[in-house]
Amino acid sequence: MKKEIIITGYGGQGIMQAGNILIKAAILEDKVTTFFPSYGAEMRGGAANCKVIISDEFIGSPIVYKPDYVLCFSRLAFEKFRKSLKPDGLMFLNSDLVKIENNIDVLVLEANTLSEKFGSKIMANMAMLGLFIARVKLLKQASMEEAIKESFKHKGEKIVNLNIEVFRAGLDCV
Amino acid sequence: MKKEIIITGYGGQGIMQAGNILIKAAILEDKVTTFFPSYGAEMRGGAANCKVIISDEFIGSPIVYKPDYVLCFSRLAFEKFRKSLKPDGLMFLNSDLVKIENNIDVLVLEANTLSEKFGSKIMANMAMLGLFIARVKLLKQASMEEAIKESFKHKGEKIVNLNIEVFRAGLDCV
Amino acid sequence: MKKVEINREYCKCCGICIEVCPVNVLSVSKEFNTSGVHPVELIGDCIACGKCYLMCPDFAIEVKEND
Amino acid sequence: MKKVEINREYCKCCGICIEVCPVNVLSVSKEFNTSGVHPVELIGDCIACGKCYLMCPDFAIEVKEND
Amino acid sequence: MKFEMPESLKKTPQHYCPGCGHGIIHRILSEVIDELNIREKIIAVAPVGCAVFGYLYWDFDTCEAPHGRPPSVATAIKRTNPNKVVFTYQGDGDLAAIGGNEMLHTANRGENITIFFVNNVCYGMTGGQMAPTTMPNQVTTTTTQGRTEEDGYPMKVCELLSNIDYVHYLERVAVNSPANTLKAKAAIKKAMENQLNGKGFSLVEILAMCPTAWYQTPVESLQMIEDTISKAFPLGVFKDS
Amino acid sequence: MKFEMPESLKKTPQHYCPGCGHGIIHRILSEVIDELNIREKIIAVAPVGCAVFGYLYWDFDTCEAPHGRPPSVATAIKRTNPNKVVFTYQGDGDLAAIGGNEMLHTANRGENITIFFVNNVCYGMTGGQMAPTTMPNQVTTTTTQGRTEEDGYPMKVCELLSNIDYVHYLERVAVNSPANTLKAKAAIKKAMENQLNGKGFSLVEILAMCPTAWYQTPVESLQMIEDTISKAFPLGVFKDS
Amino acid sequence: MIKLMKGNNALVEGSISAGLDAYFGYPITPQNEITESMSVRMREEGRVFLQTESELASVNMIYGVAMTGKKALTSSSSPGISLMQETISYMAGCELPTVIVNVQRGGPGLGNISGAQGDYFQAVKGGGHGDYKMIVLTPSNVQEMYEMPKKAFYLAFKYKNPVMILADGVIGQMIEKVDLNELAKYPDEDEVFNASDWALTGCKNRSSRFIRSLIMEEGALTEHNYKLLEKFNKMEVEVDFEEVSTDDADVVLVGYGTSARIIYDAYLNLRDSGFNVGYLRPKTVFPFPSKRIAALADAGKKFMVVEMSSGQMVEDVRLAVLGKSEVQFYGIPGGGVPEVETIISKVKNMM
Amino acid sequence: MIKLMKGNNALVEGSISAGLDAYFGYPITPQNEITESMSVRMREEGRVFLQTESELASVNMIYGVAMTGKKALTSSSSPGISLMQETISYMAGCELPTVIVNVQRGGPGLGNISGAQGDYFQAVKGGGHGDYKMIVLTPSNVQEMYEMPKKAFYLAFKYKNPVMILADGVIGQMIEKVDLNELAKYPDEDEVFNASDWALTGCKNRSSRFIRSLIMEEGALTEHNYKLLEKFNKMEVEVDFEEVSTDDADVVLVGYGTSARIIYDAYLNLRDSGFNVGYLRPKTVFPFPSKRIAALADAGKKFMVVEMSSGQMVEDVRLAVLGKSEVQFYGIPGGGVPEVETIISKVKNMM
Ligand SMILES: Cc1ncc(C[n+]2csc(CCOP(=O)(O)OP(=O)(O)O)c2C)c(N)n1
Ligand SMILES: Cc1ncc(C[n+]2csc(CCOP(=O)(O)OP(=O)(O)O)c2C)c(N)n1
Ligand code: SF4
Ligand code: SF4
Ligand code: SF4
Ligand code: SF4
Ligand code: SF4
Ligand code: SF4
Ligand SMILES: [Mg+2]
Ligand SMILES: [Mg+2]
Repeated sequence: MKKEIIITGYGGQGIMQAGNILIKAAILEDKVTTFFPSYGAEMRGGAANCKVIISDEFIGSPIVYKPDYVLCFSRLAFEKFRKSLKPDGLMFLNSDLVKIENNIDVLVLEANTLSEKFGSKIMANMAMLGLFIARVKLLKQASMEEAIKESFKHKGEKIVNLNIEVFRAGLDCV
Repeated sequence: MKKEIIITGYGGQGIMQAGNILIKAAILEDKVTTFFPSYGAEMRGGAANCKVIISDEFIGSPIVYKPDYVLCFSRLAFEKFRKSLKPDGLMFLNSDLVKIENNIDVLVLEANTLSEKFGSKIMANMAMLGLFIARVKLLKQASMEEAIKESFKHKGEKIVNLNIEVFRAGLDCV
Repeated sequence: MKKVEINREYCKCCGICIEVCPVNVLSVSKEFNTSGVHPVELIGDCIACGKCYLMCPDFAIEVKEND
Repeated sequence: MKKVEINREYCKCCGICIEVCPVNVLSVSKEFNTSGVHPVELIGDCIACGKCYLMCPDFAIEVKEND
Repeated sequence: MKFEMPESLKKTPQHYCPGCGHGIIHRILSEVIDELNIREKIIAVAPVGCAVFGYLYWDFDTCEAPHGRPPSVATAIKRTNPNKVVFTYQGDGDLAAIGGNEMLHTANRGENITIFFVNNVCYGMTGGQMAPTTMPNQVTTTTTQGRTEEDGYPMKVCELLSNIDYVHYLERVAVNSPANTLKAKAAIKKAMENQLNGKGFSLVEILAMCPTAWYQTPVESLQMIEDTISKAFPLGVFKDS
Repeated sequence: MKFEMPESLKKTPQHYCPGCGHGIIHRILSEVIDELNIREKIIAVAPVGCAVFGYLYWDFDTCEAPHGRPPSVATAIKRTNPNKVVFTYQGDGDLAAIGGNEMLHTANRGENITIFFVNNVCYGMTGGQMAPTTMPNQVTTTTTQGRTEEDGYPMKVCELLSNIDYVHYLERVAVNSPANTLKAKAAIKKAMENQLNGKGFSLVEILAMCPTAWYQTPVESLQMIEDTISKAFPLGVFKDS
Repeated sequence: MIKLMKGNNALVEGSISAGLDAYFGYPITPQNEITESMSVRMREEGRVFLQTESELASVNMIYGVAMTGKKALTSSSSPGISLMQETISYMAGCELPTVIVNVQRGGPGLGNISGAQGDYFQAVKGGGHGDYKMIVLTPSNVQEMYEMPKKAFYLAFKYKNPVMILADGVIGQMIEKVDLNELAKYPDEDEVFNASDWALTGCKNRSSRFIRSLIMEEGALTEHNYKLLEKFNKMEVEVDFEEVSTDDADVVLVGYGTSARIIYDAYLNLRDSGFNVGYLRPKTVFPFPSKRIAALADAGKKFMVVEMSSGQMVEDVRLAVLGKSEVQFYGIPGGGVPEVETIISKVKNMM
Repeated sequence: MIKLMKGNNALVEGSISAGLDAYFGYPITPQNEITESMSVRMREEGRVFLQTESELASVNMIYGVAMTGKKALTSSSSPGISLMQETISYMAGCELPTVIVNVQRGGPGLGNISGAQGDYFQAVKGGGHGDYKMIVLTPSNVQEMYEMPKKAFYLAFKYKNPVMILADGVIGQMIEKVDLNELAKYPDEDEVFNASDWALTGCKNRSSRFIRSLIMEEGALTEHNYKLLEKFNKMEVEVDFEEVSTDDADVVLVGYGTSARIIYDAYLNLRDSGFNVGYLRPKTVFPFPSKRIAALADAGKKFMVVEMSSGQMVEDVRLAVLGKSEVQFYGIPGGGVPEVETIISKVKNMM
């Protein structure tokens, strides 16, 4: 089993954080994993994406050309990655940010709106992770939550719990 | 005919000037010629030499390893170049600066003393050129004097004549 | 009469114009623009002082003759 | 008594010591050293003021106990 | 006064972070160029730094110099094209760190060029590291506990260059309020006019917001210039002769 | 007073031209090192310039830095070996031309090192070209009609650095007379003591004769410092805090 | 200790484990994590960290530290490494042990901030002036980013020569598992790291020393070059590479760093489809595994060289093969990454 | 006008004849005559001369002038050229026509001030970062020092690329006869030198322009590199070399610059003694006369490569020959000069 995931959007949307949580969860399940980020020249607001590979065996190139899954947070990225998706691949879209007409092959979530329900829109990435894991079951909910905890523990228990809640809300959307 | 000459001593002794006069004279006689200088890191007082080749044909390397003739203005240079001289080569020595015991294979001239007779010791190089040309006849006296004129003309006629006089005095020493 | 004109697509919702407007007629809108940003909108009577223009880092504001 | 000592081989005949000696007891010698330089020599009574030492660029002068 | 986009700016969105000072400076600079009617004579030199993409926004001829070298590039352009108007636009890393020597010698030669020096007390482009101008105790990604003596002290470019006889004009301004922005524009205009009048080296240092590397909101950043930065880097004219 | 060769000098003739200022400076520097009894703690940094061979004459540990970089080399040595005494010995080409940025930042960081800056208003080693410190109208091999405005203006290092708050000590001296040489020695001593006392950055600028590139006799060169150079580069303390 | 870590951060931990005394650096993407993490970690460890004003200052600072026999490292990316070339040549001339890390990005010029391998020639042939060589290590995973600094210092001190770790933006930026356990000791490392017979430490109880690269005495610089050349030739024993399934291979895939990871995917895929391909990854590119490649060429094997460049290392492969068998090249310059599928189809064409 | 002239001075006259608009330089031996003579001659001609504060400034100044479509040149020697590597890479990236003169001296490090050929790799393989090439011209006599600047500018503008004149201290310092008559015009030079379609001249009557090497759009830098690569490949037509008596030769002597003069002496001597040797001198080393050398190798000829280095150009000869015949090397690094007698005896051993 080897699955290739691209998380993509603009800087500041928690793209890299989402990728980091995935690899942390993968490690908890003793999988082989790599993470590879790409940025524009700019710090915030510019296009950014990360590539995550989760596998049972040695991973050669950490670069992903034809992803199995794309988690998408911007229109530009949507247009671009829709084409590169594997034939049986899946696209997950934050539909607060990208409105599309024909969405038969796309799983959508109004992730900002969902996140804002919990007090701030910056947890949209957690909601999307929830949606993704619920649909794909690549990693266990428990490992994901452990990984989220690990990632936010320096910000205190409250933040950890809030993020887990949003993640679970995302989970429930499938 | 191809003759290789090294003029050697310290910076400030007119080493390069002497070499320049030789190649200028050679050109006046339509010969092929090259000049190549070497300095130490320092500006004055340091070891310095130049290599002059005068030939009837194309000259490849302007570097001289085994000179036909050496014009020598310092003890260090004397020790060094005596060894590298061609079997039938000739060494010309300013004996004001280098006192030697065994001088059978060396032509000596108290060139500083001679020059000082004309008012300044900085024309010792001209005296040595005179000695050299008188003995070797590689170039004509007239071309040499023309070349000296050419080299000093920016300093005025008096200086030109003085240098020619010292050159002639050197000529007369053989 | 001159009035502020906002380029919704250029706006990054930095909030500087809102801060400097002397008559507090600028506010963040509800909708997203195509970059996922809530652009600023005019919510009152602009006096065309130009302060928002002077301070907008993203050329998103001009003060123009109302046409 | 202290007196100037000249290292003939180090001297480059720059003439600075001659210039600064307050009692004019330094002078250029006739002979060459092995570098073809006429080194400075003492030609009178040195008062051991050390000015020549202070100004000689070539460590050619020391002022030492006469032994 | 006109509050409309100057002709010297291209009509396109920018890549800068929300609240970034570069955009304001781009605009007032372009207004000055329009007002002096020199757009067609400009050859601008962009730095390496967040403003490296200046040419995507400026509608006049622009080149990009290696990091720190705009003063040399500009010197050469001006000396071979004395009828053009040549300026550099440089960040504090570009001008004061890696490019310190080019700045120093260009100033000391009194070259007839203009430097716009955008001091945002950090390296924006590379992710918010310490700059030569970073303030004591300021937190950056390479001074995570705040800048200490071991890291060195803030470099004050206007103060430093003010001791050079051959520098014509030095002023430090800021773009953190409408009033300051208007003063900044006036300084930029004066510096450009100096070049047009053959007066020699002019440099305008502009304190600018970098909310991202300051870990502040854009609005807080305006205040930070007011309260802290312009205390360490006082505004004003340092030389005008 | 002792007028004998210091222990810190090797007993060997030098390669410098007759009347060159470097020799005098080598000697007084060595005397200071002897007097402070720090010969065994010295790590010296030689420049690229006529003094590149310093290590042939100095009897203490010495390295050679790439042209202009001695301040960086010295900073690194001192920071990793805080108990050693570290100085650089640099010409005006080395320090003020190619090495201007390393000088500036080392000074601005207030590094606890000492710089001896030998200003002979020319590039000696390469054959007498213009230096940043070359005086207006001075003839050199690259200003054969005398230095003009086009070539730039003399750079005044002490004046420039005196505006940096974090510089501890700056003095300009000369070695063109016995009295000045003694003052130069005192300044060198003070600069070394500053380092021993952890006071931070000290720089002593020493006006020195280069008869060769000045087209003067050694004795005329002494006078040229007196009459011309020390007018353009006034002697004295520029900072002591 | 097993951790998930970025390549750049692993390099920092590895350097600290290797006993790094001092780090000097100037920010540049894609290696900023090194400078940033060093600023925290070196001071935690009570060692020297300084963010410099430029790469020129950085490289001259490691030059200075090395003069005193201590371990110093600087890191940068392509344009910054170009600025270091003069001093790298000086270090080789002065025989100073230092480590320089290049996390390569797309070039030429300012290029972009993606990973690339366009600086091979600069590192291996000599971007500086004069005849000199650096040992060049090429990490291909995060574990090696952790382990190679120690190796680099060991070799730098063993040969008294600068050593470069030639990484790239992909290896620097990627995260994967790394084992941060203590690094093994080289049997002779105490001896090798002992610089007391040459370093500048103050002339207490010994005669004074100097270290320099200006060698003006007649013929002396030529002699010095011969001595260096002999040393560079001796480095041959340090050649290091990884080789898989070359025995029965018709075509051997050759790549270093990130390219090696990519050809490994191609290798697996081709073997799965029944093609006899092998894999060879130089872990040192100077010295280069020329002998091994020549031996494989003698055995009739063909080569497919893959690089993130327009073709640089391929010259060293060709120089090893010397026409004895086919050498093909596939590369993507400017921060692009070679595609596994293209490699596969190109190799199939060679069969 | 026939004159006796130093190589360095001839280069100045040749540059002025070529229409040089601006010279920038920083003193370094053995090329100081260039900077010194430029200071006089450029101002006599009413053109721009500036002695800069450093080689970094110099190279960035020619970069600036080239932006405006004018002709600028800088000169230096080995250590100074190393400092220029970043900007040289930028020039290639920005496609700017400039000329850089390297009068090589002994290295590595500060080395010495003799003539040498240790910077071949730097010039030819790329001392800067990223994939780029320069055209590299190698004068071997004072006449070529006069003529090559014009050729260099012609090629620089034709390909919009930096061109290097790779001389050495011997060619720079030696005096011999030179014919200073006006340089021939290239038939298309007016066209080639016309930069009006790309240079920055102020956006009067046209839309604004920019010139840059930062190319961040996805895939764009790779595309840009392919475009450059195509250009570098096209330069192949500019290959230039001098060849004597190779037809019946058993061994062909190969050398450039000063080494070419030395092998010529050996060639004459060996022919006099009845040995069938030939002489081949590359006048461009990028592009390198690989095809011609390969053809000679196909014809069974052996090669003796002579350099003032530890062996750099010999790699390009080996890459051309690819094992088809014997390639021997003889070189003296560090500012030494190969001896004619040694060449002769080595060639005899090959017979
Ligand atoms: C030679 C070189 N070194 C380092 C870099 C990386 N770099 C790019 S921008 C920059 C500094 C940016 O800071 P500043 O000049 O203050 O501009 P800002 O982004 O803050 O506007 C650096 C170090 C580079 N491109 N080239
Ligand atoms: C990178 C580099 N550029 C240029 C040189 C040539 N160079 C050697 S010494 C020197 C300048 C010497 O002048 P200065 O520093 O004033 O010392 P001085 O000889 O006058 O004492 C120069 C330019 C060099 N060695 N390295
Ligand atoms: S022009 Fe003045 S009043 Fe109108 S919106 Fe802007 S700041 Fe407010
Ligand atoms: S200042 Fe400009 S970018 Fe910021 S919120 Fe107002 S309109 Fe938007
Ligand atoms: S010590 Fe004084 S008196 Fe004696 S020679 Fe020297 S300067 Fe003259
Ligand atoms: S000062 Fe020294 S070198 Fe000069 S003349 Fe006197 S003793 Fe000789
Ligand atoms: S990092 Fe700072 S300077 Fe750069 S664009 Fe963002 S706010 Fe502006
Ligand atoms: S050139 Fe000048 S500085 Fe150099 S040794 Fe001669 S006199 Fe001294
Ligand atoms: Mg900044
Ligand atoms: Mg000097």
